Amino acid sequence: MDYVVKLEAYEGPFDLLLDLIEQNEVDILDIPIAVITEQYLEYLHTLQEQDLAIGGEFLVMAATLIRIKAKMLLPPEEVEAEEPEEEDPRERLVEQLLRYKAYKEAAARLTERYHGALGYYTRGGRQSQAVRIPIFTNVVGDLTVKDLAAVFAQLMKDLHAEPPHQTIIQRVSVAQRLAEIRVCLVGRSRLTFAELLQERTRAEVVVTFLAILELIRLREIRVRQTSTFGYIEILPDYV
Amino acid sequence: MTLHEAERTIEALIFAADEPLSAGRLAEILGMDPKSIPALVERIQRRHQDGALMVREVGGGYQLVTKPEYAPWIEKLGRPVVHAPLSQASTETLAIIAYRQPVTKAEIEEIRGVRCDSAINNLLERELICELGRKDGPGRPILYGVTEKFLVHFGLKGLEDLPPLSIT
Amino acid sequence: MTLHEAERTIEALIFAADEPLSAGRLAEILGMDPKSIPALVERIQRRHQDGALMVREVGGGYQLVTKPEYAPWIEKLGRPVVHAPLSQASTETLAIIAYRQPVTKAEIEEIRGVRCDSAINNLLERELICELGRKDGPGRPILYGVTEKFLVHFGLKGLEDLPPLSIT
Repeated sequence: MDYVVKLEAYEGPFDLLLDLIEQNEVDILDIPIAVITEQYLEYLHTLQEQDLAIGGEFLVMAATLIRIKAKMLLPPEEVEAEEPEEEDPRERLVEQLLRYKAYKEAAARLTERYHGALGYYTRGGRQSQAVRIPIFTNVVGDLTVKDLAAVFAQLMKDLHAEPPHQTIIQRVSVAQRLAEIRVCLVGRSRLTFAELLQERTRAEVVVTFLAILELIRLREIRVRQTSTFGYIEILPDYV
Repeated sequence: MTLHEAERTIEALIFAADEPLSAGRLAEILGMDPKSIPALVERIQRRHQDGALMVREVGGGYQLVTKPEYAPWIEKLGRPVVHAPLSQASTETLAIIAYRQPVTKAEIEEIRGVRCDSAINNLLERELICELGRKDGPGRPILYGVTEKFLVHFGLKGLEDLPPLSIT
Repeated sequence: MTLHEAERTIEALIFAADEPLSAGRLAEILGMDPKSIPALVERIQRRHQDGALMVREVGGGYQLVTKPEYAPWIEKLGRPVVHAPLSQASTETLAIIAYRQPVTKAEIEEIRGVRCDSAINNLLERELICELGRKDGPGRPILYGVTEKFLVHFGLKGLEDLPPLSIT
């Protein structure tokens, strides 16, 4: 046995296979399946001897390796008769291994960045204040006392009118609401769902909700709710 | 370590520390004579003369803080800025409060025919209305009225300045 | 407000803020065009060239931090380590989410070849990932994505700042 069995847990069967491939110094695109399968099973036996639990996914992989090995031992004519499309039984496994390897390497680079980022210290003694009162830049807009008087007069008229005033549903299209939400998001790192629903009629709530779903689909926003019945936060997506 | 390096290291330390750092503590970390610290801090202070930060001596230690004139800006942090003008619901609620004050939420809702909780909250946040006390009677509901800020925004001397109504 | 004043105010704000401040947020507070912010930040950066601090662009925002060469000194303050190391399982899971988001647990497990429940829970608890909604299709599985905190902890300006993947 010219390879070293690591007793510390592998991250999974792909991790173990990659390690075996590396230790045997073989080409990942042309895996000597008989050798690797043998070593893989041997590793599982070692674990068993140590009375260590073997994850189900390791056993599934063992079965896969044995199946590939068997297929490769069959004479080519027979393989062709059975499954004419399949060129190399190892193909799918190699794809999976390469994909896993890419992410494993990405994870290693991320870890480096993580440690690198630790070198930058932010200001000490920060305690966040929980004050969240908005600053209104447009407290009354271009509303005048005359408007107020007119609004109040209209309300009084409606109140005394016969029959009682009808509800006029404001028609707001999803597209229009979508545009409004985009505007609300400019320069904001987050927005709450409640903020968007302030002073809205039932129909507008529905339209707002549809617009939010559409923005999620377009990947312009992400939505998060940290607790049940908690604030629903709307965050601009970075993609 | 050169004085130049020591000065920068002190800056980094007092920036990152959770509490003000005393000259003694700084000297201990840097392996220097505590007596040399004040002059180095003075150099940091001078370097920041043209910026927004300053070294403050507090509780026997040094701390990096923003200069006091930036306080109003920093207060705005954490406070979302809302550009939106008043909604129809808030405008109606405001009109009722202006003409009917002191008025309870139930009375406003009776006139508008819909609930006004969020409109009232919005007007309170905008500081256009305030609580005037409580009404006698069942449940002792809160009474609302307009604020000084309301008068200022609408250019009114007082409530008597509101345009008279054609119907009441 | 002059550019000089704006520059100092930005310095004060990014010093005082608890999180990185985006150009948009700074522009909103200052009532300026967001496009003018980067140049002002650049001026702050230059002013600090000779000091221990620097402006770091991270997670879509700006933050005032100590230059990395002072880290060994700051460690002596005994400030607790901000974030504990991540396990191999969590880092792999995080990498897959960062590069593939929005992504389901099943998709992550297919790539890693093992179950990821505890890694996902760990990452959710540390707020490095969040739920992005649900995927259409059978079972409507939860979709995961990375958070702003992820970008900050890994010193990334945005997802486009991720090192390229060897295959896709």
